[in-house]
Amino acid sequence: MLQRLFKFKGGVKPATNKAPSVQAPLRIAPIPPLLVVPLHQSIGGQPTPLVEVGDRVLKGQPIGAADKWVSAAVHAPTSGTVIAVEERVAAHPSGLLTLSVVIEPDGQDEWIERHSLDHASLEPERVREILRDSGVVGLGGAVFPSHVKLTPAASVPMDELVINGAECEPFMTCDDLLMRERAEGIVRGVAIFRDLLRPKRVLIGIEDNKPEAVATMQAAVEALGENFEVVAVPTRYPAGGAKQLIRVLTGKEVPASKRSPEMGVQCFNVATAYSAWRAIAFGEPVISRIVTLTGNVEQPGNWEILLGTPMQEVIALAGPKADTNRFVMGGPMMGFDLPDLSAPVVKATNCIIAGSPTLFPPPAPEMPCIRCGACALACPHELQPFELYWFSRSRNFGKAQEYNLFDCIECGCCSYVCPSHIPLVQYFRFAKSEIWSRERDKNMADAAKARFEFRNERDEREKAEKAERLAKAAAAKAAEKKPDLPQAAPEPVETPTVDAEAAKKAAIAAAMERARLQREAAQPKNTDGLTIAQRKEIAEIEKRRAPLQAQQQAKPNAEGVQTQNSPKDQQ
Amino acid sequence: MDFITPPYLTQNVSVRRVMLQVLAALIPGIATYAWLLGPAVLVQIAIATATALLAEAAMLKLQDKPLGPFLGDGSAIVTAWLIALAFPPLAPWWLIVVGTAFAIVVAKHLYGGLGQNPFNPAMIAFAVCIVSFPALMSQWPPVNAQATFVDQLVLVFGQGPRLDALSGATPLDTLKTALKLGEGSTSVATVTADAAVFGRIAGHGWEWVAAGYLLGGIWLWGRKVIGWHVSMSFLAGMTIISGALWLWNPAHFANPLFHLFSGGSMLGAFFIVTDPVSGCTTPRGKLIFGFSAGLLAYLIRVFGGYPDGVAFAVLLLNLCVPIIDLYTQPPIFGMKK
Amino acid sequence: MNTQAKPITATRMAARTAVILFIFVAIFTALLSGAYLWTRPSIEAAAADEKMKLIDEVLPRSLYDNALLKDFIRLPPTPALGLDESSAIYRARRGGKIEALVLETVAPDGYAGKIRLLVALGADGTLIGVRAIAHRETPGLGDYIEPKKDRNKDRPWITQFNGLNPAATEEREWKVRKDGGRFDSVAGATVTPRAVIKAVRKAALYVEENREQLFASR
Amino acid sequence: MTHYLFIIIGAVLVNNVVLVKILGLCPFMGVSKKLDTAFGMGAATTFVLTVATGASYVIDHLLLAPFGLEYLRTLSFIVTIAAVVQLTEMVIQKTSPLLHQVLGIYLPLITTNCAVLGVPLLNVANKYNFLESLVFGAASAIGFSMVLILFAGIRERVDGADVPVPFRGVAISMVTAGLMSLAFMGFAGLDKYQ
Amino acid sequence: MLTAILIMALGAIVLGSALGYASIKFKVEGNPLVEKIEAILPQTQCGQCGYPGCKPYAEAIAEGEADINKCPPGGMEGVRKLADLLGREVKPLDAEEKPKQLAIIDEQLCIGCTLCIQACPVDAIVGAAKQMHTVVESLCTGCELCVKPCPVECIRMEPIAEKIDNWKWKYPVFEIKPATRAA
Amino acid sequence: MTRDEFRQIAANGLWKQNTSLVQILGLCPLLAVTTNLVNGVMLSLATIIVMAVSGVAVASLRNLIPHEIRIPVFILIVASLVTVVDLLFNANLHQLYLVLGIFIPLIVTNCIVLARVEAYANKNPPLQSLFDGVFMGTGMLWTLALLGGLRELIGNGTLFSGIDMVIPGLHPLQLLPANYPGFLLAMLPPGAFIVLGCLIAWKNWIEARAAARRQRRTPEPVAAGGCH
Ligand SMILES: Cc1cc2nc3c(=O)[nH]c(=O)nc-3n(C[C@H](O)[C@H](O)[C@H](O)COP(=O)(O)O)c2cc1C
Ligand SMILES: Cc1cc2nc3c(=O)[nH]c(=O)nc-3n(C[C@H](O)[C@H](O)[C@H](O)COP(=O)(O)O)c2cc1C
Ligand SMILES: Cc1cc2nc3c(=O)[nH]c(=O)nc-3n(C[C@H](O)[C@H](O)[C@H](O)COP(=O)(O)O)c2cc1C
Ligand SMILES: Cc1cc2nc3c(=O)[nH]c(=O)nc-3n(C[C@H](O)[C@H](O)[C@H](O)CO)c2cc1C
Ligand code: SF4
Ligand code: SF4
Ligand code: SF4
Ligand code: SF4
Ligand code: FES
Repeated sequence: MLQRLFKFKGGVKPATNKAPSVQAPLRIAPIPPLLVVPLHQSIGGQPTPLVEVGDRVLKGQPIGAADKWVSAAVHAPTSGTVIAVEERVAAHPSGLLTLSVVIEPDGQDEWIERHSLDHASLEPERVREILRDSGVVGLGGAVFPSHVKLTPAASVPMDELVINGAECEPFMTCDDLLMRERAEGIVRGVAIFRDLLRPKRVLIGIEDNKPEAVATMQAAVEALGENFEVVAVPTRYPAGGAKQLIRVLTGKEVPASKRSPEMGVQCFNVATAYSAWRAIAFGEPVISRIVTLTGNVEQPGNWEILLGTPMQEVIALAGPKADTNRFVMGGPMMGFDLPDLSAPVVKATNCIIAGSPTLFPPPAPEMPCIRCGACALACPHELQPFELYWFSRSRNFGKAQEYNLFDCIECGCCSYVCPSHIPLVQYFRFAKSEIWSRERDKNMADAAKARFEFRNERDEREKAEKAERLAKAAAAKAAEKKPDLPQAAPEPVETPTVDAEAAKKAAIAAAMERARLQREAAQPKNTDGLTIAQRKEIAEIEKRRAPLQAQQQAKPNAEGVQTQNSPKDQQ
Repeated sequence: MDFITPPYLTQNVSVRRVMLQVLAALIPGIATYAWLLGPAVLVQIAIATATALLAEAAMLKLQDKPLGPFLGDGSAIVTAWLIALAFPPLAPWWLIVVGTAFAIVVAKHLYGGLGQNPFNPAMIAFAVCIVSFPALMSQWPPVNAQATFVDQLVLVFGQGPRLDALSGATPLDTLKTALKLGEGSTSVATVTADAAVFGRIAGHGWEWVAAGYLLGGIWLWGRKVIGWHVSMSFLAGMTIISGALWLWNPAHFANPLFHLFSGGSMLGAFFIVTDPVSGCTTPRGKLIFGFSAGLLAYLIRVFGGYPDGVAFAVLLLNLCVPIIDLYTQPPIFGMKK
Repeated sequence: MNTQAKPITATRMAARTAVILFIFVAIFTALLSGAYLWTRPSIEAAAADEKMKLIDEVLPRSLYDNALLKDFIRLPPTPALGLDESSAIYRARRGGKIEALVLETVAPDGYAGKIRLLVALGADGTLIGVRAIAHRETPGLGDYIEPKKDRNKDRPWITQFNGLNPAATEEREWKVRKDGGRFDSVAGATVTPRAVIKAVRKAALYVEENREQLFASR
Repeated sequence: MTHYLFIIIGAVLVNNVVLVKILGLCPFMGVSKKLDTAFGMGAATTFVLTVATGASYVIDHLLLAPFGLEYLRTLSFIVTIAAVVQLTEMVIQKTSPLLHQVLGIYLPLITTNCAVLGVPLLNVANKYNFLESLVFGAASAIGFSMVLILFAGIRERVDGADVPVPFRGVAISMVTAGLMSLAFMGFAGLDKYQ
Repeated sequence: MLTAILIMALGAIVLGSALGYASIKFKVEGNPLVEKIEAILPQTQCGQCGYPGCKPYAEAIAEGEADINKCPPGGMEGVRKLADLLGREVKPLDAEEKPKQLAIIDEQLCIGCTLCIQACPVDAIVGAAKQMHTVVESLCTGCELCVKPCPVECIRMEPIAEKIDNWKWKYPVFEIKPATRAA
Repeated sequence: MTRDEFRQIAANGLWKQNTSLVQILGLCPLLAVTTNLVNGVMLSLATIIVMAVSGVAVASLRNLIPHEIRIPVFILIVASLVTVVDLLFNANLHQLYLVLGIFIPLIVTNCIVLARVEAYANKNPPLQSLFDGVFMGTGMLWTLALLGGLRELIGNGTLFSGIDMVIPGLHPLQLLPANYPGFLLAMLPPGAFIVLGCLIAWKNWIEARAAARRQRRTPEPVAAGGCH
């Protein structure tokens, strides 16, 4: 079919390195001895855990429920026992922990009850719900919940549905293999999307370095009698970026300030379509995904891997060579170093590349920017990366935003071409997260100010009220015949007068003394000269304190550990 | 594990390579220069290079920056070569030293070194020296004054009586002075008839040097080290104003070809206004920068007080770069129209 | 400072500030005027001194015995001298007879604009002295027309005019040596001397032409 | 006509008040950290300087010269300027908050801007007539604003550079101003070509 | 001399009355600068600047009485922004910069004296008299004002822990820079 | 006035709040007349006189001046003084008067004068104001002298040129060899800016070094601010 193609500016053409991993067919990875399933695997709300330690779960059983509309459920990848619900290392560049469900598989791989449905017979809203509850999220890398993206804009008619099979990142071939081997499922999934969005046209874009995938997809489309157009697009990174692919196929440019449905176009990854079809037609939630294992390994290839499989298990499948010094999750342009190999495979894991100093040589030292403009020519978003760099570097974030920092898609083209070897994207990420953090601080400051003002007002009011009350009380007292002995009151603490204050002060003084003694490591037993009430109080405190002290002794000096300026805060 | 940040792949490019290509592109011009005017210019280039590297090393040392990557990047050498080519070839050695040191120390390193200087260092060197030592900076040997190499060296290094040996001025200056003195009684044609000074296009010999620079510039453009925007708009700016005035009064204004091939026009168009660091970066900005620089260079060389205007024009436009860039930001993806 | 005890009306405020400002102005203007009146004589003397110093450089005192500054003719703006405002021509007399004239002339075509010159001419038309009194020629290059800046201290460039009679020498000679004339110049800076030479000659010729009026001893 | 053109070229470029005549440097250094403020200061100065040249011409020729009171020039010029500035500030603060936001905070600073007194004094020295004085005043002000804005642009950029520590801040700005002034020397001679 | 005084006096009367008139007619109250300054201050209300809260400090800055580098919670970033706004030079902070902190009440030790509640400027501590008190994490600004009043020293400040939600990409290491510039 | 107070005024004027290097005020005369040392010193002397006297005048009259017109009155006082100084220069140092040109009347708008009057004399008693004026002016004097000396030396190879205008009979010193070609740039406006920039950097450097030393003396092992 003839299709007029458009061009996007910029982009680069790194060596694709895809050949090694497409030799072998798609393989299914064995069930690992332990699965660590993070609950937060998609953009949006944090799913709430549905299981507890000791529960037996079945394959496909929900273990985390979507907590709001922009969120997606998480499921048990196989049957087994929940042995922990706790913080585990995340597959995230930070290497920080995230709440995960740890499952010990029982080897039976026993499914929950599944229902095959025909989406045509369902309400669209119901289909979206099923997708959400099946955990269908964008598998192109952004892991945005697909049901959200499948909601057409109210006012703009949907013109095109773009299916992204470009797979422009070097090394990566998971979509290629999926298209070659499971084209029919993809096309059926696309049909579901088509029926939900009702676009005028459906365009499947595949980079022209994957002729087999183009052919099989074309065949599948024809076999199923669909009118989707399979288009080979020129190979140029990042042709697979949603905005670039939309531009190439439709000529539309979606600015950062708009979402694509507002321009009558939406984009999905092929694997997303496939998983949607499995979810509707077989009742299978997303519990596994295809991962390319490549780079410096003995057996590059693509594997279907259960979500939650720890990385070391995955890597073992491919057999990394001896000089491997790093593992990169994602492609070489946008991926990141895995900080810890106990992190699990998640929905965003499309590729793991074993890196070696020869494969990914350490770059020459970073030089200052010479404003040569190469990065601006390479930037697919037509930004001025060197300006962004200049301002990010000097922490002039306001200016960086003026130069459209937030339009940057972090594709890495600019860093790729920079003769000064500047890690530009890194600067942009740094600037973005600083800005976000400022935003949070700002919101906090506003809230704090409001509360402070509210409190001041209340204090004023209370003072006024108290003064009034005191005046009244004095008047009342004067009205009484004779002043009695106020000390005679049975429970001095409860009298809301000066004596209560005095007692409190005494209590405090005592408490301070106690604290001081405690600090001097002596057990505070000096309780002479205290009121009974105070003694009672102390006894209570002692009771509470007992278990705590034991705990504290177990922990080494907590204060000593926190450093004033942790090294990561330094540049 | 080395600390690498994504992307893990990078193109095989470096600042050093860029600068080496610029140096290579200068070679045709330098060769012609040395051939026609004697090898003194090579000595000047050597002096300038040594000074530049020393000054750069000293400044790096003072700031505790590593010497290796910065001395090796070649940018100081580009600056040095351009200074040597812009100065009169028989200028005393200390003049080149003062100019180069000022360029590297003040114009470059006080701003943080490579890539951060708002002004073109080589042109700062030229401007500083012509303002401070106008006599020495306007003595250009005529091409046909066949001084021997030894004579030239004596002039460069010696304290000898230099003035009268070198009373020649560049074709540009000769023309300007002649027209000024003639007060209408002479015309461009009669002045430039002297082929010994003016050659066929714009100064005997100098036109070939300019052609050498043109050649190198085209090669640089082919290598994608420089873009066409600045160079072409610079030449266009100069051609348009000189052409207009020439058409209006050919007796008083020389033709565009004369201007394109004399003074620093070609060197400026391909090696100086193209300096990425101190120039505009947006496409429209580059056009404005180049065009205005060409225009101003012409105005200064013809109407102003200095023999050539390229240096001042470039510096004046350097001043405007932040503003031009600010107002010529290209629309970004999705924001067109 | 201004306590807001009672709001003052604008007009009252206006009157108040006006009066206060008036008092201050009166006092300080009085002080100032006093200072002016007190210093005026010495200022005038200093200015006259200054003028005499300049004239002394072109015309030795031994050549006249009159109060030079008081004996002058007022010239209207004279294009021949490059002057666009009125100026004075001082007449030096010895024993009542005019021996020399001191006049100002301007060379309009210096390298950096106008060069103001003071010229002393003898009654026979020979030049007694020339000085540049104001110019903006390039320091270190064109400023050798000032004897103070001239590197040739023994025979400063500008003294070349002394004793020449423009009316009696050919025009051809009134050029720098480079152009075939008789005047030296510093190589690389010939614009300045050309301008000065031309202006001096023009001034001398002007005096020659108007000899009658200028030497008419009134 | 060309006469006025040369006055303008002279005042804006060749004898730029700031870079060549060295007047008005304090606001030039002080209010050039950011582009927006530079624009504001430029506009305010242009206004005041034009008014100041006009007013001082009138004072000089109507009040001082006829009575031989030239020695009161400095005094009368500057007091008038100060009062005019203060009045302008009060008026626009009340009448046009927008204008005040743009110009207001700069107005008080202008009284101590040498250029505001220097340009009227130069007018007197140059013996300009009323129109020439006005043109010269306005052109000087435009020259001031122009270099102020260009300078602010450069300073914003240099702000992000790795300037050696002792030179950070004002010191490097001084050097920048010096290099700017050097660049402006290129205009030398452009105003006298006939 | 008399003419001089007369002429100058004329001017003085004209200008003086105009100024006096204008000063009443065009009087304006309030200072919008204070608001702008306050917007930059972190609103921690901790008083470490030496003023009782952020607003008084903002007023002092606007008056030109206080320097811009007195607010530790605002950090260097705050100083920079103030310098920008006011066109002053950036100065090093007048105190050590600390990472953001959070108050934590050791509930086992708390005697419920409510002194900390009274001290907290933003009502971030909840609890009634004689009951355990807790800090509401999301409201605490880390101002440390509650630490001193606590009679049993059961309140401690802890740096806010890094989580994936608030994790930040770090400044890329600048390899060719000398170590001394790290700060 | 206590000794301490005095010392503080002196320190502020001469170094800590130095008008030229720290407050960056009064730049026009600073840069315009410092083509040689003598000019710089003489103009500073004029400024010191104006500052000291206007300080005393304002401090004594401050309670009589209404707030609304304080600026015009201050300016009036300063301008009168400046004109008197101008007249004195004209009468006694006529040649120098011609050289300094409009920069004597421009002392009026010299920001420092008005700034000190407004910021100090307006709030302090006369004696303090007198000293403040003198020391602020002296701070200006030494910077002008230094700047003028440097520019003259670099630009011309001499020192004290023009001294004969002040003290007839004295001659300038030729410090560099007679065939020193002269670095004209230093005498021109660009040189003024650049040399002043270097002076400011020099002061920053001294202070940073002093601060580093102070810090090293305290036990805290905080890294010294990167200055060398
Ligand atoms: C808060 C939020 C709301 C979003 N809402 C929608 C939406 O309604 N429809 C949609 O198609 N995409 C939505 N997106 C997704 C993005 O606009 C984008 O299309 C998606 O992340 C895919 O981007 P990619 O091209 O980078 O993978 C939303 C994103 C965010 C963060
Ligand atoms: C630079 C860049 C390159 C990308 N490359 C691809 C790609 O090759 N294939 C792909 O499916 N998605 C790619 N994406 C993600 C898409 O932008 C987009 O998120 C995805 O196609 C949307 O589909 P999904 O929501 O089904 O994942 C890329 C994103 C970026 C920013
Ligand atoms: C910056 C500069 C300033 C100059 N200043 C002067 C000057 O003041 N006087 C002068 O005669 N020539 C000056 N010249 C030189 C003239 O341009 C011209 O080259 C020279 O006068 C021609 O002299 P010649 O015939 O001896 O070569 C200057 C040149 C330059 C570049
Ligand atoms: C195309 C090109 C042109 C250059 N032109 C100049 C120049 O005119 N002057 C200069 O000093 N350096 C020039 N350089 C070198 C380098 O950019 C310069 O030293 C930087 O300004 C130093 O920061 C050039 C470099 C390139 C790549
Ligand atoms: S490619 Fe690198 S050196 Fe060139 S402008 Fe971009 S950031 Fe600067
Ligand atoms: S990472 Fe950002 S700035 Fe760089 S090329 Fe990609 S979109 Fe442009
Ligand atoms: S130090 Fe900062 S946060 Fe604390 S009260 Fe002062 S201004 Fe507010
Ligand atoms: S809880 Fe403590 S540290 Fe937190 S805001 Fe309140 S007083 Fe400040
Ligand atoms: S002295 Fe401050 S502006 Fe001139």
